[in-house]
Amino acid sequence: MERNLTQIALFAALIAALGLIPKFSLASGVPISAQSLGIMLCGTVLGAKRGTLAVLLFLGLVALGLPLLAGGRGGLGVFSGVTVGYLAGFVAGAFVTGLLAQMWRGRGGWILPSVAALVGGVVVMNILGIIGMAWKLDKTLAEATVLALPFVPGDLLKCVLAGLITQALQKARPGLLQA
Amino acid sequence: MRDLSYARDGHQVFSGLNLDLADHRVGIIGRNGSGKTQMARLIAGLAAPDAGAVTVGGVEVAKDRKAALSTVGILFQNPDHQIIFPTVGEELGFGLTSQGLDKAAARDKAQDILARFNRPGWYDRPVYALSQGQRHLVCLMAVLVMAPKLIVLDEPYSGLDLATTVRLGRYLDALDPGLIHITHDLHSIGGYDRVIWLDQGEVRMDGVPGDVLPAYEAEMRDRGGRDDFADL
Amino acid sequence: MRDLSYARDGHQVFSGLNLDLADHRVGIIGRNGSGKTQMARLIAGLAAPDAGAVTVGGVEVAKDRKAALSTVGILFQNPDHQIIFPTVGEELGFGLTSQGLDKAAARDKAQDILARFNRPGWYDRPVYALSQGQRHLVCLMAVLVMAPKLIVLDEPYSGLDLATTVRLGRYLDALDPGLIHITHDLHSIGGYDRVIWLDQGEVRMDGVPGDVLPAYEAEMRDRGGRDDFADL
Amino acid sequence: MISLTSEYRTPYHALPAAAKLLALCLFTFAVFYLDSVGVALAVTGAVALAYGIGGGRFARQGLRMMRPVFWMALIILAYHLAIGEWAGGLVIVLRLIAAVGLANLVTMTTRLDDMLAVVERGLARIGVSERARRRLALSVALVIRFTPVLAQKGARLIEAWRARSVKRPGWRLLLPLALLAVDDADRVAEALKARSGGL
Ligand SMILES: Nc1ncnc2c1ncn2[C@@H]1O[C@H](COP(=O)(O)OP(=O)(O)OP(=O)(O)O)[C@@H](O)[C@H]1O
Ligand SMILES: Nc1ncnc2c1ncn2[C@@H]1O[C@H](COP(=O)(O)OP(=O)(O)OP(=O)(O)O)[C@@H](O)[C@H]1O
Ligand SMILES: O=C(O)CCCC[C@@H]1SC[C@@H]2NC(=O)N[C@@H]21
Ligand SMILES: [Mg+2]
Ligand SMILES: [Mg+2]
Repeated sequence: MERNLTQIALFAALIAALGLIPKFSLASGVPISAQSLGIMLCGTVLGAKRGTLAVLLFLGLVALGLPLLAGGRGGLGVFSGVTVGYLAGFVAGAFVTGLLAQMWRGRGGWILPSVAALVGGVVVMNILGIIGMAWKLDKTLAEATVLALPFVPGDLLKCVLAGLITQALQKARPGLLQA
Repeated sequence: MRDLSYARDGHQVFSGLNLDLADHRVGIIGRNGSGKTQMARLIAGLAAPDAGAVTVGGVEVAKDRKAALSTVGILFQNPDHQIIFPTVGEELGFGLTSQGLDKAAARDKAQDILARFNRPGWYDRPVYALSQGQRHLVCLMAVLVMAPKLIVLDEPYSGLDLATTVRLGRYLDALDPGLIHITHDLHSIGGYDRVIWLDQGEVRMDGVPGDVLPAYEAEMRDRGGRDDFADL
Repeated sequence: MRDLSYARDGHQVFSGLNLDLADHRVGIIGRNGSGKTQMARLIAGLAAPDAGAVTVGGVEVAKDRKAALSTVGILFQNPDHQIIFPTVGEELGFGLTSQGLDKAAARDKAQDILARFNRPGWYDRPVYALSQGQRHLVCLMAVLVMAPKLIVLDEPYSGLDLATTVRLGRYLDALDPGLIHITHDLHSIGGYDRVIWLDQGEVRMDGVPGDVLPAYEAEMRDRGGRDDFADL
Repeated sequence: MISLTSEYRTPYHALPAAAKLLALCLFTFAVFYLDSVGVALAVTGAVALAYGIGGGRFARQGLRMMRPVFWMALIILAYHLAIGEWAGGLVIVLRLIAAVGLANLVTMTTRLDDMLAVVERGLARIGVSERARRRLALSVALVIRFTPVLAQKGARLIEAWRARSVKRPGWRLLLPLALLAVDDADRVAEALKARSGGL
C-alpha cells in the first residue's frame, strides 16, 4: 500500500518536474510540452488505475493553486483556458495508455509500450484537446485539428521515448512493473 | 585559484578566496556546509565563479570546458548521482568519446582499464547488478580512463566498508594524477602532503596533516561536547 | 529473532538465523552487502520474514504494525529518504497521529520535543531550509517523539561532520530506549554492551566490542591489503 | 523549487485557508476576463503591493519564485511585438503574472495541512471515507516534497554529465533520473511504513 502511494505521488511529481523543461507556446496558446511524456509514463509504468490516480493528483494540486503546469502555470484559471481539453486528455490518455500497457505487459520490447502511449497519449489526448480548442477558440473541429498538427512530430518522439524508458526500467527494476 | 567569489542561489559561499593547490595530494576538511562541495564544483569547472578565476594546469576550467575534460576529473560522493548509462562499457566510453575519440578507440581504452583493474568481463555488465562498492569502482575507472591531471574526490568513502576503503585508498595513493580529497574521515588523509581546513567559506588552517588534523579534531570534540546544538 | 529466513527479490539474505538482542546497546558491523540493512528492516517490522518470526518486547513487529509503532523506531542513513513532509511540525506530528493522537495533542507533543532539543522555533520551519545536520536532528526527534522502546539506527552518521557526530552520539547514549546501531565507524560503538559482526547473512562473531572490533578491523585491513578487488 | 510555506511570517499566514482559497479561485477566474491594459496593470500592481505588505525579504522570495514566469512573459511579449499586437500581448502577460503571483502568495502563506484541511472537510461532506482522505492528504504532501527532490537530482545528473562532456545533456538523462526517482519512492515507502502503522 505504502509503495502504491509513494509511486503515485512520485509520478505526479515527475509530471511536475517535466514541466520545468522549457516549453514553447504556439499561436493557439497551447504549449509544446514535455509533460505529456509524463502522462504516457504514468500509463506504461503504473498501469491504468495508479496512472490515472497520479494524473488526477497532479491536476488536483494544480487546481489548489500550485504552479505546476509547464511554464509555471496553475490555479483554477487554467481549467477555463484553451488547454482545458488537453487537461481532460491527460486523465483519459493515462487511463487508455495504462489499459493497453497492462494488457501487453512483458511483451514486445519497447514497441508495444510505445504503441500504448501512441493510442492513449497521442490519439485520445489530442482528440479531447482538439474538442477543447474548438470550444474555447470558437473554431470548427477541422480548424482545431489543423492547430493540433504541429504537435504530431514531437508527440511521436515522446511515444518512442516512453517505450524505451519503460523497457529499460523493467530491465533495471524487474519488480517494478506489475501486470 | 585567485580572488574567488562565488554565490549559489543567493547564498554567498566564498568571497575573495585565494588558494594555490600545487601539492600532489591535498586533503580538504571542514564542517557540514563549510563550502567543500562548492569548492569541488569550482575546481572541476562545473560552476563559474562570480569573480576571480580557477585555473588548473593553465586551463581556466569553467571557460575552456573542452580542455578541462582532460585536465580535471571529479568523483562524486554517491555513485547513483554519477553513473548515467545502463552498462559499464557505455559509462566508461562516454567521457572518451566526448574527448574526441571514435567509438572503436573508446571501446579499446575502456577494455584496457577494465583489464588493469582485473575486471575484463565487466564491459557488458549492467550497472544495476553491481554492488555499492563495485559501482564506486566503476565511477573511479570512468574518471581515470580520461587521464586527467587532477582528480577531485568529494567524500568518496562514505558508506563503504573498511576493507573497500583501505583498498581504494591504496589505489588512489598509487595514482599519477594529483588528488584533492574532501572527507570527514581524518585517517584517510593522514599521509597527504597538505590539508586545508575550510570554515564558512574561508581557509581556517592550511598545512601538513600532522598540524591541521589534530587541531581540527580537538575543536570538533570540543564543540561536540557542548550541549546546545546551537551551531547545527 | 527465531529461525529467521528472508529472501529479497530472489536473493536469499538470511536462512535460519537465530539472535536474541536483549542488551541495551548493540552495535552491528559487517561488509557492504552483508545484510545489515535487511536485518534493520526486519527488526523494525518493515519486511516480514519468509520463515521464523521477529519479536521485539513481545510484539511481532511485522504482523502487529499498530503495536510496533510504539515498540520500535528506525532512523535511516539519509534524512532525505526519511522526511516525508514539507515542514518540521508536520513531520513530527505524523507518527503521533498514526499512534492515535488527535491533531491538537500531536501538536503539543511535537512542540514539547522541540523545546527539549532547544529548537522551539522550528515548528513551522520548512525542511528544505535546514542543513544536513539539522535534518538528521529532525529525523531523530521524529523517532523519539513516538517513544519507542527500541531504536534501530542504520548508519546515522554517514556524511556528518565530526562535531555533529560526537554530539548526536552523546544524545543517543543518554537515551532511555535500547539502541541497535549499524555502522562502518568502529569508534562510535566502542563503548557499547555488545557488537555483532554479520558476514553474508550469518553471525560471524558476537561479543563485547573489545573482542569483536579488533578482530573485524584486522580482517578488513588484511583484505584491504590485497590487490585484486576480487571480493568487491 | 515549488512554492512552499515561506519562513518569513506575514499577515496572510493568519488568515483562514478556506477564505484564501476561495479568494484565489474567484481571482484566477476573474483575471481571465481582463482585457484592457489599464485594468490588467492595476490588478498586477495590486498583487505586487500585496507582496510588499509581506515585507522585503518575503517579496524577494516571491520574486525569485516568479522568475520562470517572467522569462515566459518576455517571450510572449516579443512574439506579440513582432506581430504588432503589443497591447494584446501585454494583457496576456499581466494576466499570467497576476494569476501565478497570487497563487504563489497563497501557497507561500498557507501551511499545507491547513490547505488540505479545507479539501478534507469538503470531501468529508460528500461522504469520502476517513481512510481515503488520509491517504489523499499524504499523497499531496509527498508530491510537494518529491518535486524539488526530483529537480535536485536532475541537476546533479546534469553536473555528472557536464563533468565528462561538453555536449548538452539531452533525453539520455531521463532514464537515470527515472531510476533514481523510482528507488526514492521505495525508500520513502519504507519510511512511511515505519511510522504509519498501516494506511
Ligand atoms: N543549491 C544551493 N543553494 C543555496 N545554497 C547552497 C546550495 N548548495 C549549497 N549551498 C550552501 O553553500 C554552503 C556550502 O555548501 P557545501 O555543499 O559546499 O558544504 P560542504 O562543505 O560540502 O558540506 P558537507 O560536508 O555537508 O558536504 C552551505 O552553507 C550551503 O547551505
Ligand atoms: N532490493 C533488493 N533486491 C535484491 N537483493 C537485494 C536488495 N536489497 C539488498 N539486496 C541484497 O541483500 C544483501 C544484503 O544487503 P544489505 O543492504 O542488507 O547490505 P548491508 O549490510 O546493509 O550493506 P551496506 O553496508 O552497503 O549498507 C546484499 O547481497 C544485497 O545485494
Ligand atoms: O499545460 C497545459 O495547460 C496543457 C498542455 C497540453 C499540451 C498538449 S499535450 C499533447 C500535445 N502535445 C504537445 O506537445 N502539446 C500538446
Ligand atoms: Mg559536501
Ligand atoms: Mg546498508
